[in-house]
This record gives sequence, C-alpha cells and structure tokens, in this order.
Amino acid sequence: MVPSETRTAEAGPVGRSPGQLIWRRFRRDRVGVISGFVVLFFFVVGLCAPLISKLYGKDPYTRYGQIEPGLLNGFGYPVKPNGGIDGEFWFGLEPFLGRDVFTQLLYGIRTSLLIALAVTVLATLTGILLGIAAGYLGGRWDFLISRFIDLLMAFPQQLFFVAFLPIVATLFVDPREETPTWVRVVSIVVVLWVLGWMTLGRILRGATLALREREFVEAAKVSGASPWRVIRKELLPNVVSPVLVQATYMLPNFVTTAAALSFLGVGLVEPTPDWGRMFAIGAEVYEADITYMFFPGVSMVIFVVAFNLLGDSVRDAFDPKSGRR
Amino acid sequence: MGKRTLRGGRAAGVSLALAGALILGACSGGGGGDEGDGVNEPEGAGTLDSIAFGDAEASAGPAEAVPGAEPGGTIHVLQETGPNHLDPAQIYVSDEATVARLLHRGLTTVRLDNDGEYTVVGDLATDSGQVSDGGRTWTYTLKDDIYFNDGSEVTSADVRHTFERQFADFITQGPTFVQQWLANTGGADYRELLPGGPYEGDHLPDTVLETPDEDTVVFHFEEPQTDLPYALSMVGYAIVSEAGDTREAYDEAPLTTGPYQIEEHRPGRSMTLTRNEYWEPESDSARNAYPDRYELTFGHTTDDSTRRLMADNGDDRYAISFNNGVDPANAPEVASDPAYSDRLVQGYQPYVATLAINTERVTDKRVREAIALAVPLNGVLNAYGGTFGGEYAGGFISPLLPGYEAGYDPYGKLAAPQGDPEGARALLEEADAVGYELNYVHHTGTEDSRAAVAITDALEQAGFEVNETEVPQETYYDTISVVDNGYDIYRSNWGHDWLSSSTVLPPLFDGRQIQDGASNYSHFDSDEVNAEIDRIRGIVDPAEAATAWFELNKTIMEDHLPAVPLFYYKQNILHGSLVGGAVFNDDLGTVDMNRLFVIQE
Amino acid sequence: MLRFLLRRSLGAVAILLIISAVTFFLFYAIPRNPALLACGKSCTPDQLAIVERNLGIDDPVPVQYWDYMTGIFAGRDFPAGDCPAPCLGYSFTNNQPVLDTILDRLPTTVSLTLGGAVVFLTLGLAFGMLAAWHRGTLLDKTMSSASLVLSSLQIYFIGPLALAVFVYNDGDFHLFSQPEYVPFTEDPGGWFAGLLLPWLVLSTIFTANYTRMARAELIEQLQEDHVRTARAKGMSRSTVFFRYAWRGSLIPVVTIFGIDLGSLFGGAMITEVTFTLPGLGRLAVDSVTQSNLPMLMGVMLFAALMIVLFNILVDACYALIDPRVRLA
Amino acid sequence: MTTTSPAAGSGTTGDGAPFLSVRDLRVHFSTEDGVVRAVDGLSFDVRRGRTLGIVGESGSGKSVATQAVLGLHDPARTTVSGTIDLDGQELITAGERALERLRGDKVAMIFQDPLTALSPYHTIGRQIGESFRKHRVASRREARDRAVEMLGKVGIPHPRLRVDDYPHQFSGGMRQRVMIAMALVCDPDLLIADEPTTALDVTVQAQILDLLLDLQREFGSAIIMITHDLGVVSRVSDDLVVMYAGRAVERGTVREVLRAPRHPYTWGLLTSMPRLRGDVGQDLVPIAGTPPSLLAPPPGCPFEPRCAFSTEVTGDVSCATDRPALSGTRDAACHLDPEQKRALFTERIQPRLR
Repeated sequence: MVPSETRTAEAGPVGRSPGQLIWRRFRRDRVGVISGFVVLFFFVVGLCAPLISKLYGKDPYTRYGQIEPGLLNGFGYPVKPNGGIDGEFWFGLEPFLGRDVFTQLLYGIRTSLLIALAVTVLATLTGILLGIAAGYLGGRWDFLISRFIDLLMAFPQQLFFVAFLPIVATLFVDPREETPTWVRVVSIVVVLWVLGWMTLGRILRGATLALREREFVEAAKVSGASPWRVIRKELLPNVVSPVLVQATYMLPNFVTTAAALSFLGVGLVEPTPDWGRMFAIGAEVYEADITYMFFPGVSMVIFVVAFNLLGDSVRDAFDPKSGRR
Repeated sequence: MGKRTLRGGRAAGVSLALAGALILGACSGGGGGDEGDGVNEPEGAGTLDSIAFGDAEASAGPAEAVPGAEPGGTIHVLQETGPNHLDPAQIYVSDEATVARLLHRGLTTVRLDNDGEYTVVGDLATDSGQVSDGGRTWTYTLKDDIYFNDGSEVTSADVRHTFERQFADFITQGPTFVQQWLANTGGADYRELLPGGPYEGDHLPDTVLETPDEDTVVFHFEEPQTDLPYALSMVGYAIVSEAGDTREAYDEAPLTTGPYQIEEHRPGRSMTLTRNEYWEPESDSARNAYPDRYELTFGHTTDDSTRRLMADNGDDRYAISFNNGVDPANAPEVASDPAYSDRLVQGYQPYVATLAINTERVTDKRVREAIALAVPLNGVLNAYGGTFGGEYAGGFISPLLPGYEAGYDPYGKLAAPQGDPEGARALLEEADAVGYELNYVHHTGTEDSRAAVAITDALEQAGFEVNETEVPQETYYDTISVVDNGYDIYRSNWGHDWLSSSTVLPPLFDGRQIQDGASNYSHFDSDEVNAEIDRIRGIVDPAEAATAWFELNKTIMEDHLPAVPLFYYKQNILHGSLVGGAVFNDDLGTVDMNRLFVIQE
Repeated sequence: MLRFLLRRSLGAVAILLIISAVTFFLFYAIPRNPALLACGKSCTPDQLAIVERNLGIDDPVPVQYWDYMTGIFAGRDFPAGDCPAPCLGYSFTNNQPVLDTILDRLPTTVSLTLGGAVVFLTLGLAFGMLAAWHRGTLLDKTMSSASLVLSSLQIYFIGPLALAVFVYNDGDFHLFSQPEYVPFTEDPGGWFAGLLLPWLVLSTIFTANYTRMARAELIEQLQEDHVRTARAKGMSRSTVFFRYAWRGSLIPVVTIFGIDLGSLFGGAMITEVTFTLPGLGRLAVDSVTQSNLPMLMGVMLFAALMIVLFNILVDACYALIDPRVRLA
Repeated sequence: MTTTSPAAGSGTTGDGAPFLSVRDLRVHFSTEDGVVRAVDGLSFDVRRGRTLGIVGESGSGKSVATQAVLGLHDPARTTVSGTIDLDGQELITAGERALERLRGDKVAMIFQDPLTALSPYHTIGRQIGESFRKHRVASRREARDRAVEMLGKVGIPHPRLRVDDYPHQFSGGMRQRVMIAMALVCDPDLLIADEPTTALDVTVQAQILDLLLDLQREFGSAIIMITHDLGVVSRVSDDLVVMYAGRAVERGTVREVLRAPRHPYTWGLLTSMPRLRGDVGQDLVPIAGTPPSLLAPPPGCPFEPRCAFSTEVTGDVSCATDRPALSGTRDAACHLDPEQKRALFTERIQPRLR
C-alpha cells in the first residue's frame, strides 16, 4: 500500500478508536446505562453493607425477635403484620431466629456477589487460558482441551454441585474443627468454577482458531514474535468482546446458581448471611409469612434483569449488528 | 438398656424442609402405678390415670367397638419416609413401628380403650404374662385361631424362632432389651448367647427359653425382669414365622399376623395394605381394624402432608399421617382456625430434648450452670416449631411419666426462656472462666442448625468462646455417643421406652454405663447417683418408685447439671374430615391407628 | 449412520467411564463410614465388618470401583440378593437395588420434564416467532421485555409464590390443584392436574429463554443471504419466514433443547424439591443428605448418560435439519 | 413449456422509454450510530435489451440502490424516497404484495456469493421451481420440469439427476449457474446481477458472463450489472454509472466513460486496476484515503477529501462546500471544467494506463 499523499479523511467517527466507539455506543443506550447503574448500585450496597447497617443501627446477627419479647409469637413468626415490617425493622423480621431482614439481605447480597464475582473472574481466566491455548496451539492440545471440555459438559451440573459441595469442605478441614466461613466460600467458588468456564472456553477457542488464520496474526508470527507476544498483543485484544459479553452473562448466572445451591441446602450455612438461603427459609415459611420472601425475591429479579439488560447492551455496543431492536 | 437415640434421620429419607416433627422412636408398654396426679395435662393429650397388666378376660377379643365406627373404606396415610424395614426384628424407629402395628402382633400389646385407659394385654398370648419365681420366669400361652397370613397357625415354635433369630448377625436395628435380659449382659455382648442365631441348628437352651408344648412359651431370666410385658409389646418382638423365615429377604416380604397384609410395596413411594383374611377379630382385644384398606404414600414432607390435610379434598378427606406433624409454616393457621383445629390431635411425644454437657471436659459446675443460664430455650424451641413443636422443659422427666411435677424449674428457665446472658457472665466471672472455650457440635438438619445459631450466639454473649462444628444428620448420634468425642456440648433427645422413669434416668446418667455408643452422652458419673439408681430399682411399689425417680431428677439437675433440659416434644396430627376415631395415644406418641375408621357418607 | 452411532457411542462410553471414576473416587474419599449407619445400634466390630463386607466397602477404593464397574456390565452378587447387570449396587439405607429405585422415580422426572418441555418449547418458539415476525413493533418490545423479566424468575422464588397464590390461598378458588405425581397409566386426568403447575413453573425461565433465543435466531436468519434471495424470488413473507428463516434457526434451538432436556432428565432438582415430586432430582438431594453413595452414584451416572445420549440425538437431528451434515 | 417467448412489447433496441427509470433515489438506514445515507440522490435509466453497468467501491451504494428497486430493505429501518418507475409502475409506493408479484417474475436478481445466497436446506430443484410455481401457478411436477429445463439451459450437466441435489453439492461456478437458472426461470424483463462473478475464479467468470450475454440475447431482458470490476463492465455493458458514496459521479455509455473518463474518481478506478496488456513495471495506484462516512457525508463533493485535483478547481466554487451536479446522459459530477478534465486525463492519467 502506498501511503496517502494527501490529507486523510477527518470527518465522522472514523478517527475514533474502536474502544471509544463502543463506549459511545454504550453511553447512548439508555437502557444499558440505567441497568449499569442498577448493577453498580447492587455492588455498592454489597460493598457498603457494614456501613449501611451501622447507620441503620442493626446488624444481621442479633436475634432481636428472640431477645426482645413481643416481636415473635409462640410459633416463631413476627407478631406484627407483613412480616413485622415497621419503622424499626424496615424489611421485617426473620421468622424463628428473629433477625433483621434488611441487614440480612444487605449482607446476603454482599456474600453472593463476592462469590459470583470470584467465580466469574476464575472462570473467565480459565476460559481465556484454555480456550486460547486450544485455538492457538492446535493439534494435540486442541484435541485434549476440547475433549476435556466435552467431558466437563457431560457432567450433570446441578447434581455435581449438590453432590460435591458437602465433600469439598471436608477435604479442607478436620471435621473436629469449626469450618471457617472462608473455606465454605472457597468450596462453593471452586465447585462452581470447575464447571463454569467451558462455554467461554469453547467460544474463545473458535475465535482464536478464526483469528489464527487472519493476516495480522500470520504477519506477527512470520515476523518472529514469540507465541506469548502474539497471544498478548494480537489475540487477546481481539477476544475482549466475547470475554466481556460472556462475563456479564456469567455473573448473574453464578448468583442464581449459588442461590439454588443454598436453596437445596448445600450452600453457605448459618450464621453467615446468604441471599440464597433466604429463599430456602422463604419456601419454608411462605404460608405463614409470605412477606419474608418478598424483598430477597424482588431484589434478585431486579438484579438479574438489570444484569441481563446490561449484558445485552454490552453485546450491542461491541457488535451493533446483532442488535435486539 | 439399649441406646435410645433419635435415629430417624439416618435411617429415613430426610427432607430438606424437615419440620419440627420427630421421626423417631418406637416406644412401648404402659407404665406402672397410678400416679395420675403427677401428669400435667397438655391440651388434647390423654392422661395416664392408671395402667394395668391385663388378664385373660381383658386380653380376649374382639376389641371394644369405637362409638360411631363402621367397618369398610380406605384410609390414606401420608408419610414422609417409607419403612426401610418390614422384618419386625429390624423395627425400632417410629415411622416404621407405626406402620408395623397394622401388620404384626407380638405376645403382648398396649390397648387404649374408649375411656382413655391403657392396659397391657395379651395379644397373641392369652394374657399379659404369668410371672413366677420373683419375676425371673414368665409364662405365656398362645391363643387359638391365630394365623400368619399364609394360613399357617402361629405356634410356640414360631415364638422360639422369633427370639432366637434376634441373635442373627443380620438383625441389627431392633430392640435389644429381651436379648440382654436373657443373656443377662449389657451392650452387644448378648450375641455370645447364640452366635449367628438359630440358622445353624443351634438353639437357646430350655433354661433360657422353653417351649413345653405347641401353645406355651416360658422365659427364664437370671434377674427379675418385671418390665417384660411392656418390652414384649414392642413391634421389634412381634412374631416371625419359622417356616416362612427368609432371613434377610424377610425384611421386604414378611408374613403378617395382624389384621392387614402387604399387597403392594414400592419402597420409598407407596404401600397398600389389605385385609389379612386369616386374622380373627375374636382373637384380638386391641385392634378394631375398621378400614378395609390402607393406602400409604411416602415422600410427603410435613408441609406437603399438612397442606393436603388442610385442603381436605378428594382422597385427602380420608387421609391422616402417623408421623408427620403439622409443619411450622401452617401451624399458626391450624391452631387458630376451627376448620382445622377440630381435626387436630395433639399430645406429648416421649422425647425430651436436652443440651448435654460433657462433664468429663466441663468439670466446673459453675460453668455448666452458666451454660444453662445462657441457653435461650425460646431460640431452640422456635427452631423446632414453637408451641406446636414442644413445651419448655424444666427437667429430664417427660410430663407423660408418672411422678412428673409440673412447674419444676430450678434455674428459672421457664420464666426467662430468652436466656440470661448477664447471669451467665456473672457465674463465669465467679469461676474465673470468661472466654471459656466450648466445642459445640450439632447436625446439619434445618432445625438443629437453626437452634445452634441461637445457642452459639447466646453463649458468646455470655462470654464463652464457641467452636461450632456440624456433622451430617445421619451420623450425628454416632458422633456424640463416642466417649472420647472431644466435644463439650451437644443436643440430644431421649424418650422413655415405656411409661417409667426407669427407662430415662439410668440410661442417661448411670456412670457405670459410659462406653462408646452408650446413651450417657454427658459422661456423667456420680457414685451418689449410681447408688440412688440401684436403690430406686429395688423399690417394688411403682408409685413410690416414680416419686423417687423424680427426686433423683431434681438431685441431678440441682447438684450436678450434666445437661440442660430444653423442651418436651409434642406431636400434632391433622386428619381428613372423613377419618373417624382419631385420638392421641400416649404410648405411641402419636395417633392411635387401631381405632381409626372411615366416616361413611 | 451406523458408523456415526458407533463412533459416538464409543465416545459416550469413554466419557461415562471417566465420570464414573471421578465421581466414585471423590465420593469415597470422604471420611465417613456408611457401614456405621447400616450397622445400626448394638453394633459390634465383628458386625461392622460383616456389614462392610455386605456393602462391599471393606476393599480398597480401586477394587471397589472395579467391582462396581463389573457389576454394571456383568452383574454382581450381593448378600441381599443377586444383582443382574446392569447392577448399580444396593442402597445403603433400605437395601433396595439402586436401579429399581431409579427406574421407580424415573416416570415422575420424565413426566415433569416432557410436559415442561412441551410447554416451553411450544410457547417459547411461538412467542419467539411472533416477536420476530412483528419485529420492532410494540408487541415485539412487550414480549422481549416480558421474556427478560420472566427469565429472571427463579423457580425457588416463583414456585412457593405460585403455590401460595394459586393453590394454598385462603379463598375457595384454587387455580391449580395440589402438585403431585399420579402415574399417567392410573389416572391421566390426575396426572395432568397434578403436574400442571410444576410444568408451568419449570418452564417459565425456559420459555423466556427460548423466546429470546428463537427471536434472535430468526432475526439473524432473516438477514441471511439466502433469505434475501428467497424474497428476491417473490416468495411471500410467510413463506420466507417459515420455509427459509425458520429452518436455519432450528439448529441452535435443537442444540440447546438437547442440552436442557438431557440435564432435566437427570432430575429437575429444584422443581422437584419445591413441589415435593418424587423424581430423580429429589432422590439425589435426599441421597446427599443421607450419604447414600450408591444411590447418588447411580443417579449421577444416569444423569450423565442422559446428557450424553441427548448429545448424540442432537447430532442426529442436525442431519435431519441440515443436508450439509452427513453422519459419516 | 419448453420455449417461452419474450414478454410482449419488449424490444431488443435501446429506443423508446426506458424500461426502468430511477430518479433521485435516496435510501437511508437508521442505525445505532445515526442515519446512514447509503444512497443519496441517484438517478439512472435502463432500456430493454441493454445492460447497465454500475461500478463503484464496496459501500458506494450500488447494491443498496438495486435492492431498493425490488424493495428488499427492511421498511422498519430504511427510508426510501425518490421514484422508481418500472415499465410504468411506480415501485417505491407499491405495496408488498405488488412487489412480491414482481420479484422473480418481471425483475429477477442474481447475488454475489452463490454459496450463501442459496438456501442450504432445500434442493436446487425446489428453489428454482418455487418462484415458477408461484408466478406461473404451476404444479409441483411442472415446476420440476421447468427447473430441469433451466438447469440444462445454464449448462449444468445431467440436470435431471442434479435437480434433487443440494447447493453444497455443487462447485462455485455451477452454483452461480443455478442462481442464474433460478433468476431466469420466469423469463424476467429485468435482471439485476449483483457482482455475479466476484466470488468465482477467472475462467469461470468468463463462462458466467458469456452465459448471461447469451441468455440476454435469447430473452431480450434488460440487465443491471453491478460490479467493482471495470473489466467485467467493459465486456458486457452498454451503459455505465460510476457510483461514489451513494451518488452517481459519472455516467455515459461504456465506451464514453472508459475511453474518456471525466471524473477524478473514475480515473482513480482506472489507474488502480491491473491491465492484461499493461507494463509490468507500472505501479498500480490505489485511491488514497477511505470513502467518507455515510453517517455524516461532507457537504461538498464527497470525493473531495481524497481528490488529488480539487486544488485545481477554479472559479468561485469550492469542492469542500459545494456539491457538484450531474446532468444529462453523459456527464460527471465534478467542479473541474471540461477542458481541465480533458487535459488532466490525457496528461496525467492516460500515461499510467498504458
């Protein structure tokens, strides 16, 4: 190609980098921005849970209803209507244990987001590593990794989680000792992670395979760049889009999966506040106290909807063609 | 005495949403004496004014008619877990025992009559037993017209076989009282008496078990065993056919002597009972057997069965549960709405929940007292279903038992069920034990975990350091019944085997019984208490004994405090609108299935 | 076709072998002794040994695994009885053959899954087509937003909610009857009534997802060159839509459907627990709480088998849909 | 139905009213990033029996304009304005039904990539016969026979055997023949060929072009040949429109435009094209820069940013702000005056074309 002898075109968004373009497109997507704020709000709430609960003056551990008489009835349910909601307990009281639902939810969101975030990061890294390795190295590696993915895909996911979660913790801790909360968290993260990266891995393998044949990668290879450099400089920047999009879809998925595990009774245990366990309790008491499930349930719906909308917007920003409208 | 533990969880399918009801424990036999005044009357529960060993007249069939009852129809039984065992010798847990009562008959049984009186009567035997030799020899004569459902007659050979096969290796789950009495040993040593059971041609010598003719069975014991009629009424000692014994396989398809037989059994799913044509009502003084069929379905969580029974639609109008209580979520509504409470049968279960303290580790009584003060009874009971789940306990002796004194509350727990962390802290400071470390183990079941939250929180408020661990529900009792278990506190339940405190205090607090797998969970050993146990056992008068037992209960509570009483379990059975004759049976700790009938429309 | 099946079956067997091994070794790595449970009270060491032998757990784990696998292919002898191939062992808790229990629970799960699948497949595809056909209109936007919200309604949230509102409300009107499993062969009406609510709840998220997927795929297909060609030939909108775009959108739908169905057949755990239906999922959950390893192993293997089987089925379906795929 | 006579009234000469007349066609897409003016004021005529070539770089709006003729754009996202007169029928305002009747019958289209343009899920026989069945209300059997006939006509061997094959079972050239057979199945009066040979290798290209010409001779159809390849145009076209950034920048007969191009963009196209008989040492000169964004086209001459000659424009016009017009059948939209153009072409461009 002959370098241009005249002025290059300046008009229009041609001169912007793809990143700027994507950002511009995303910013213009009002739904995306709003859902982004909602998601952000959840993270802030999770992060600031201790602060909020301090300002609010309650904590998620004190058994208010058991200590102060008159809050719970003989069956262990809030005496006041609507789950005991009042000026003091904004979201009401937990049946039986009489703890404050508002702070329970705040801390529960905090735990769930922490777990989901950790799994997302791990699964994304694993997906990138193995996906790109399979696509780029090809041959035997590709075969091995692809078969490995097939194998993991054939594992009955939920069953695997339910069956192995109780075991994983026992591998870490002497049964005589109190299992520290972090070990339980790590077990959940590990189990979800092991079966959580394959979709991304497959996508990246495909993307890498396609990229490998492209000129600029060929060129870089021919010019003697090390494989690591080719991956870092040429491949990685080009798979940012699927990675980001997949990660945004993954996270709410992990939140709901972890909640499902708690619902099935294999998640985090008392007294660690947990979003998912609130559904287990909710399912237990809904006939006597349906209000209890309201706040965890609605907040989870909002969270998942917002995250999915955000995911759609991220995808659209990267790839306007695929648009949902 | 055998270990009395809440084993339901291990043997049975435990639902995640397991509610307050208990799954455990066959209990049997009436109690001695007429200590009616000691029994506190809970709502709906019957009282035990008097109980007697029935004579031949009382034992003769047919059973007294239930007013208004008509034969016929089908009763539907909604159960959480299906029986894992059908071989009577393997049956001990209550959800198996309740079903088995429709199928099997033993030498004796406990009859609840129209007046609410309990009598130990002869079942296959003509009376509750002829005792001689100062309680060392018991003679039973079999009735006429008693048959297995294959048409063969029940003979003394079958009775002998029934007891001999209790020693077989594959019989592991049933009661062990009679074997131990016959062998005069404790623990599992009785197996030495007839290793492997009767299958190799060995038999118990006539000096132990004698069958002089077709209809007569004689038990010979080295020590007086005055409780034998009670023990023999346990389903675990129901009669097994010698000719029809298929050993392990008998567990799936046993022959029956009771009014019903198994027509179809889909393990864990359903069971259909139809009439045993060879059962003669004239031979049975305890069973009315009005319904033609029983349709049992399993896999109903307590919330599921409660909702069905509340809705009262279709077949559920003919439904009841033997073991599923009202679940906590529906309890408030069931209690408050007459549409439901009229169909509710309530009473005490035999179990008393306690928080055992390992006295070998927690040696300072002040520390134990601090634990007792701190523990929030309301937190524990809330987890187990609140007022439907039980009633705060002040001692180790159930309100069902003779000698029980209502309102006994040495540590003020009934008055302050939320616990007294300040008082506890003061005691700890006095003992210079603030920051005392407690290893606390509980199981992973919903209720126990929930109770643990309250207990741990309260103990830490009081100044303890709690190291909380959990084990799976099904291994819980195996974990805590190890002598060197390494734990300081753990919840344990105990239920009497029959209505006498002699089946409560000795197994729990006799220090000479401490061994792996035994029920002295507190590892409590006091010469004074041991001596007192021996003394009371020698008391012949049941009323006097009952009072003495309760005094010993006080001594243990006040001077030693090896465990913190938490609550007395209650049972709440709801039934469909077309089920008649539902009354609570204190002996069973649930509804009396022998009196049920279908209200014909 | 035969070669395809053979090749895929071999692959499937390999995968199942590995899954069984991994599961087996992980399970038996846990420090619990199930024999203690089975031995019960008054358990002597001698007795414990007998029970362990009966359960086949006195051998080292690899030997046990070998015995287990032999049992599957050749049958196995147990003290409790002969266990013909494919033998998945005996339950720790009630001495029933694992296979019998699985087969006993299977109809519930199959009924639940198939009914749910019919609901979410028809509704999902219908809604997706409707939205794609009316792309950009208010209808499309409404349906897209609705499916977005619906797809976030977790079963453990709406299940109890639906029960409270439609079944166990205090009024006299109950939209659905109490969820339960009645075998179809016994009472088709009861079967339908008892499973209707579980079907709907189970299929809520699926319906929403299939709507979204079908819509997106159809819209993508409508932008394909060959669809444009068809339009340029004068084909009517509906012909283009149903004959051309629809066909192409089937492949991803079938793929996902195969995965979903495969994993649901292994037990729709949350639905079964929420509605207390005695299916494989609940069997698995109960087995976990009871440490009933043989049962859990059996369910796990069965579920994996279903997944692998449906994978093969999906591939076979590709050949039906797309003539370019040949099963050689 | 072995022979079908050309539609009544269609002549083989270029006389009389144009068969297709496009005036001031504008096709605007609304996208996430704004309105894309893909075609912005395009006019051209096509006469019966003649071939109009439309050339331009990718993105110049050639395909968009011709697809607008058939109304193939998604109405929800596209605004089409101007007039399209096909044999007296106004198409822009025509309803979907009327267009459907037209497509594949009076006007047919051939697309660039026969692999993606044919449905992989249906046999070619079905795909060919389908529009015949619709427009001629033929039975399944008749449609199949017609498909076989057409396959034979476009030179596919063993048409009777291959009619039930799927597109993937054909080679690229054969597939394009199938495409053509499909387009011609109803004897269209106007055939729009959108880069019909781009995806094919050179020898096959020639065969396909010959085929098209033969068929035109036989049926007397008008053809619009869209391409970026001037070689193709010079070979088959009678008239030529050069498009740039959604507009026509030069138009005339093929001879006029190629012999004496008047627009700097056309010059650029010519110099950037390899010639068979050219000097091997001669550098090809691509047009510098990239086409302007169609989102925000420059107000003046769209080619101005890339034009090497804009500085030579004299007078009070500015290439940057004033849009040059195009008028008449032979003209170029450029502010250079005719003399300048002639001089620049002969002095600076022609030498490079030797």
